[in-house]
Amino acid sequence: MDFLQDPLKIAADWLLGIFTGWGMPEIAAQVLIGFLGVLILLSALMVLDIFLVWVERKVVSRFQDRIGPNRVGPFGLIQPLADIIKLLIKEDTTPEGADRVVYNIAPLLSMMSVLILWAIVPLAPTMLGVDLNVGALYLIAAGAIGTLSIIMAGWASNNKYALIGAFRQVAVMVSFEIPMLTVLLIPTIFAGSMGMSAITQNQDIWYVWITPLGALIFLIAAIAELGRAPFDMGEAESELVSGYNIEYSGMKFGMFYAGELLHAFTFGGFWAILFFGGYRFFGLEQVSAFLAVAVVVFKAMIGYWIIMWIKYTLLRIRIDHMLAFNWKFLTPLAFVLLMVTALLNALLADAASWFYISIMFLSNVLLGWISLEVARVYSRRQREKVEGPKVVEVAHH
Amino acid sequence: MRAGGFVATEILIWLIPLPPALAFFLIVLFTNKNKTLSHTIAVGAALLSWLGSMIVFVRALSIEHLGEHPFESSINWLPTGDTWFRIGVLVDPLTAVTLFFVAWTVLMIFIYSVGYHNFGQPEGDHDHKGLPPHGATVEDHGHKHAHAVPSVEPMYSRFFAFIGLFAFGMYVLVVSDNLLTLFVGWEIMGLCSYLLIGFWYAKESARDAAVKAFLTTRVGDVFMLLGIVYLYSVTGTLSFREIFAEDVLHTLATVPSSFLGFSAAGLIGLLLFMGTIGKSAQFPLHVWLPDAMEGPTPVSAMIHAATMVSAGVYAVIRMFPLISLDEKTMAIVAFIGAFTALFAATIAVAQNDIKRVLAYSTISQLGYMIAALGIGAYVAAAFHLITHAFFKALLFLGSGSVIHGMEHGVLHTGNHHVDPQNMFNMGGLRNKMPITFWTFLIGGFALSGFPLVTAGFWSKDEILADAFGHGHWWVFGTLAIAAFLTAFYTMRQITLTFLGEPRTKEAEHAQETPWTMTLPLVVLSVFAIGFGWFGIPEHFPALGGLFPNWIHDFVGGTLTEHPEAVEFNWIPLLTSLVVALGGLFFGWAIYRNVQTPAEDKLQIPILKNKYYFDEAYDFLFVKPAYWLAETFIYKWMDKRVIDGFLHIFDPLTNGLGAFIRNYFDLPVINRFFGDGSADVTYWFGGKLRVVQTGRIQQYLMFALVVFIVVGAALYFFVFAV
Amino acid sequence: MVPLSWYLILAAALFSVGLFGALSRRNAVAILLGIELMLNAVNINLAAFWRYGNVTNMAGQVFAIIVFAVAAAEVAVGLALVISVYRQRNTVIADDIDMMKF
Amino acid sequence: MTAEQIIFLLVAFFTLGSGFMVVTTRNLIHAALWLIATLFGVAVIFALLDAGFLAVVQVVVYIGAIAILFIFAVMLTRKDMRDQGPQMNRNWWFGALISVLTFGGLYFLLQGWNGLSKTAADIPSGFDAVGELGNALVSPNAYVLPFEVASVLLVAALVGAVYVAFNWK
Repeated sequence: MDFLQDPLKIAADWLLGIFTGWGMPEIAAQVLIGFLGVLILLSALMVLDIFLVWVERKVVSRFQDRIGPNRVGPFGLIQPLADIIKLLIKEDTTPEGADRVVYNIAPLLSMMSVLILWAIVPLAPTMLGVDLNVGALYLIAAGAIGTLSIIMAGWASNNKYALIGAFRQVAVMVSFEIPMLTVLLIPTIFAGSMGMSAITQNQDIWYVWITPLGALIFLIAAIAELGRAPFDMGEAESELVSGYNIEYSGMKFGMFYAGELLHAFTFGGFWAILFFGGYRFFGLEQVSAFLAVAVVVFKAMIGYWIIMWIKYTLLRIRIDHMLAFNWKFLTPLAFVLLMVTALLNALLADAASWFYISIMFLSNVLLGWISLEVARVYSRRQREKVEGPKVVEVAHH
Repeated sequence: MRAGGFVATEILIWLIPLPPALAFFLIVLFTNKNKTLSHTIAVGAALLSWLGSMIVFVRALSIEHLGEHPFESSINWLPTGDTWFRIGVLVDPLTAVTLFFVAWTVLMIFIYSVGYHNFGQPEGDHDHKGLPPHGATVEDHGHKHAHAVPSVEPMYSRFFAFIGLFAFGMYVLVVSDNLLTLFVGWEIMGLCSYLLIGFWYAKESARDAAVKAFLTTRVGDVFMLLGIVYLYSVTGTLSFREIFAEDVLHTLATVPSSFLGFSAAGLIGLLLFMGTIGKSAQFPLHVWLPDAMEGPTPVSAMIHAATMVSAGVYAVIRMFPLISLDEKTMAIVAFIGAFTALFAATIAVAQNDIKRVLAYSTISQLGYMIAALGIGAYVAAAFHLITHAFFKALLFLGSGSVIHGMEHGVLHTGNHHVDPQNMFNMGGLRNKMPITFWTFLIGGFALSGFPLVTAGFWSKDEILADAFGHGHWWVFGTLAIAAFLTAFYTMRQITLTFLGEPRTKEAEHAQETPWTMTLPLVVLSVFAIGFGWFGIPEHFPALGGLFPNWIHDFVGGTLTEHPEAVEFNWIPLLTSLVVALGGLFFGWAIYRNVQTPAEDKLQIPILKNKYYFDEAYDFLFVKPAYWLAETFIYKWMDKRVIDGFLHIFDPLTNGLGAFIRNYFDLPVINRFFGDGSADVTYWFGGKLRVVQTGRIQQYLMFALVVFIVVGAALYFFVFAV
Repeated sequence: MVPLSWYLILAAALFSVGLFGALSRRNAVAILLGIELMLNAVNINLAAFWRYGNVTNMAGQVFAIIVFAVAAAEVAVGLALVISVYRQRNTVIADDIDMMKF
Repeated sequence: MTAEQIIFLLVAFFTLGSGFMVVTTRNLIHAALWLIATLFGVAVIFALLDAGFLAVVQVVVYIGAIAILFIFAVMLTRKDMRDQGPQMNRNWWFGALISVLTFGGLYFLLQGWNGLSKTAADIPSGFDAVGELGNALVSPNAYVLPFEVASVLLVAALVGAVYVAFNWK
């Protein structure tokens, strides 16, 4: 086995040889190696996270026509490290009347809910934590832990703003889980498996071409899950000061913040895996596992960038509008899309692939157009109910 | 599974009937307020079915020996004890060609209906639901005066929903692989024809016609259902392919029935044929079909040409292997067919209503097919079925176009007493409505069997040749006379309607109809001419062999034994040439100068009144039924006997009741049991109600205590012992 | 290997704990919490019998899924009732909601 | 004692302990959080039983939805965030007695059953439990009817819950 192809296995075998050479029982050695692997992955992610802080700040400054961090290090690259030092040495306050244990567990859970997602991310054909056969559900399950952390933070802070922020954020997350889970079933249908690696390997054609609407719904639901603008209900700094994390200071706040950034990046990665072929890029992944990792990170970066783009461009939506948008538009649309996709997939089982792809694509476009039309007509009716029928100015002559 | 293209043919066949049914539900449930959407959905559905049918047809063509290896697919449907009743779809050559003509005619009729109901015109002044559109007054700003235009049908969406359901029934009937689903489609069409004939339900005549059609066809259907049940009880299956297996047919032919010495096959065939008598309007159940002209014209085309009556003939062709097992049944079939052909043709010559002529002509032509079946020429019958569907649909749609043109005239003059359907009010329309005229002429010539160029000639000629070749002299003679009459009344119709000079002001102001109506006419007239070339006999002088006799080769492959082509003979050919040309000539020559009904020599009362069949049925069935219900059952049985009997019981039961009440009910039941048990219950309730604390957890605890105690007791004293 | 009995005893214990909660807590929401524990105990049993019986027969897992559905339905309706009662009577103490008595 | 047994015992004690906390904690929010801990324990038990799908669904449905609902309900049904008065009703000792009796009865019954000490056979290689489960849920020969009934139940519960909890103005 070539090192370039499967570095993990070779490294693991090498370590196993060393450990057993020390007289360690084989099973213990394997557990230790597993822990080491997890440690390396998590450390890499944390480092990436630090880098993401810089990316985020740079990008937002470009969007706002500023320069961004540029003092510490070249291009301000060291700035995040300075931030971390600041966060670490800040006073660690706990509000009066707070539920101490819960208050302290919440940021840990928040970070954890993101990190455990990486267990199922296929970085390369041979680099994969667990090839879970219920990967798509696992994605949602990890999100559930994130939800939990937010409500714990909001409640334990003993602060009205925090509680309201947590309530709103949780309502949004619980609601948008449904369209997300529904569209997750679409790649599942195509790949015949919920496993992330099976989904990646089946993407001879990127699924975004077969189900562009599904990719779009997933993106919207993912942004809502993240609680980023335009769905930043939990924070809503102009209304709630800072939302559920208002009472947190120092590194505890830092964990929420880093968790959110990494979460955004992770969802960019899942978007890439589910709809944009993951590590696959014209056979590049066959050359070397490192190239494959580079490809998937690159695609995740693009997804992350799009999420940032949306965040810094759009305005916040009112909470009731957002929930109505989910329950009355996105969820039904996702259900219809799932049914249409499943039906077409069964009907076109024997079809030529070009025909299959074009019909799938067209059906998605058609469905999107129809739903937009329905929404348009509905909203016009609503408006007319409030404002009365629109008076059209007639030109006199 | 033989897959071809992107959807397997078998799945496609399952899907063919669905769009019209879907259209029906969509229109009824959702879009009935929106006329554009309704007709778009209906026509779109017809188009989808048409597309599916064409794909299936083309794929069927590419398969050799389709008759032995048809497309078929079936699923378990009803559990019947140990086995399943399976339903499914089947496309063999007969189905394929039937699908072909059904899909074309249905699509054309759907498109035509859009134009026929004048979509896009304003709501009429006095239009209301259940009546034909009355016409609307429009202010013409250019000429500063108001004028009348045809108005839109008030129940536009409803119409498209119904014909959608109708098309669904027909497709189900055609693709089904067993008698049961065939019967289901058959009955759906029965229902739809009732709904559509009575579409203008505010007209009493339409209501009566709907009821008449429904009841008359029901008589045939009951016998057909009996036949199906009998067949199932003998063979244990209703699937065509299983029934037509060698040994099953042999069993059917040899098992005797207890009826007049028929074999089981003969009796079943006869019963099934009775269904066809009703559905295809054969003597003596033909009476409903002319009255069915009360419906809108596209319905007439749908029922009397493309689908419903064809379904009857289709069913007989479908069951031909079974029916042909018994000589006697075949003789009856041949007799009924030939008799109907002649009998209806004689009535047709005396009718003045443009649609009624066509209605009797349909009965007559169906008689032709039935007669052909009776003498065993099922390929010829199928051929004539197809060509007839095309040119009769064409004729009906053309007549609708004529009526529409005349209605334009009526609206123009404002004289609503002029009947736009009476041929004596027409004349000279060839200049006003040229497309309608030429297409109608093509259809009429095809119906008459105009030699060599029209499809009708080839199919009719084949029937005559078959009858002659197999020595059925009297059938041959009858059909030849009927053919002469057919040509005669067709030419009479064309002459009165289109030739000569306009006889009324209304006819002068008639105008051509919109493209949605004329386009189907043109398309159908192409088939009315062209389809005959697929069935030219091989030994025909000069033309024979130019084209392969495709119909014979393809449809003939439906049965396992391939039918022999009859030897060519000059006598039937000359006969059909003479009767067709002669009939056309006499029709033209006699009616060239006829201006009013009084000048028409053929307005004989007995023909005018259709041999008094309606009156006879009224006397034989309707009056006795009324008498039985009113006089016998109500006045005599009910009033006298039963009531009288009951009046004797009255004092007796009263006395008994009073006795029981006073001496048993009041003292024993009420005082003792009633009040006593109530007291006891009250007392117990008062004692026990303290248990009910309203606290749910206490209830749960009580329940669990009882559960544990009883469970332990059971365990130790019952199971452990 | 873990014998089947361990799972069953764990399930029985969890069930009893849940039963205690359902019988003894005053707060209606807490009663529902106890019922959730009981349902989970049932699910452990179902999954254990699936694993220790014939693995190809999915009955155990299927009914565990159905228990999930029932639990979700129960919580939805139960909590809705609790909230409704709270709106009407301003209490969620089960013993105080005792109008349905003689 | 093998590693698997140790893991099982740890998880079992964690589960039971947090379950006990659920029914005894005074603070209801804490009770709900302990419930989440219990549910996690049960999810791990599922994972130990090779029922990965159940484990994940347990997390999604119970923790992601049901437990959150509980926390919401607790917050919505409190006049203030303090816990006043006793959390047990007057008959709590009787409830405890019944619970102990139930456990004792179940334990007693299990003792008499001969399949109790059974150990699990290996899962045949290539056996796709999730796929099989999916097939079983929609196959007419298996459990499509219970499955559909469950979905009807869910719809009914949904409608009922919305109706009951709706704030009729």
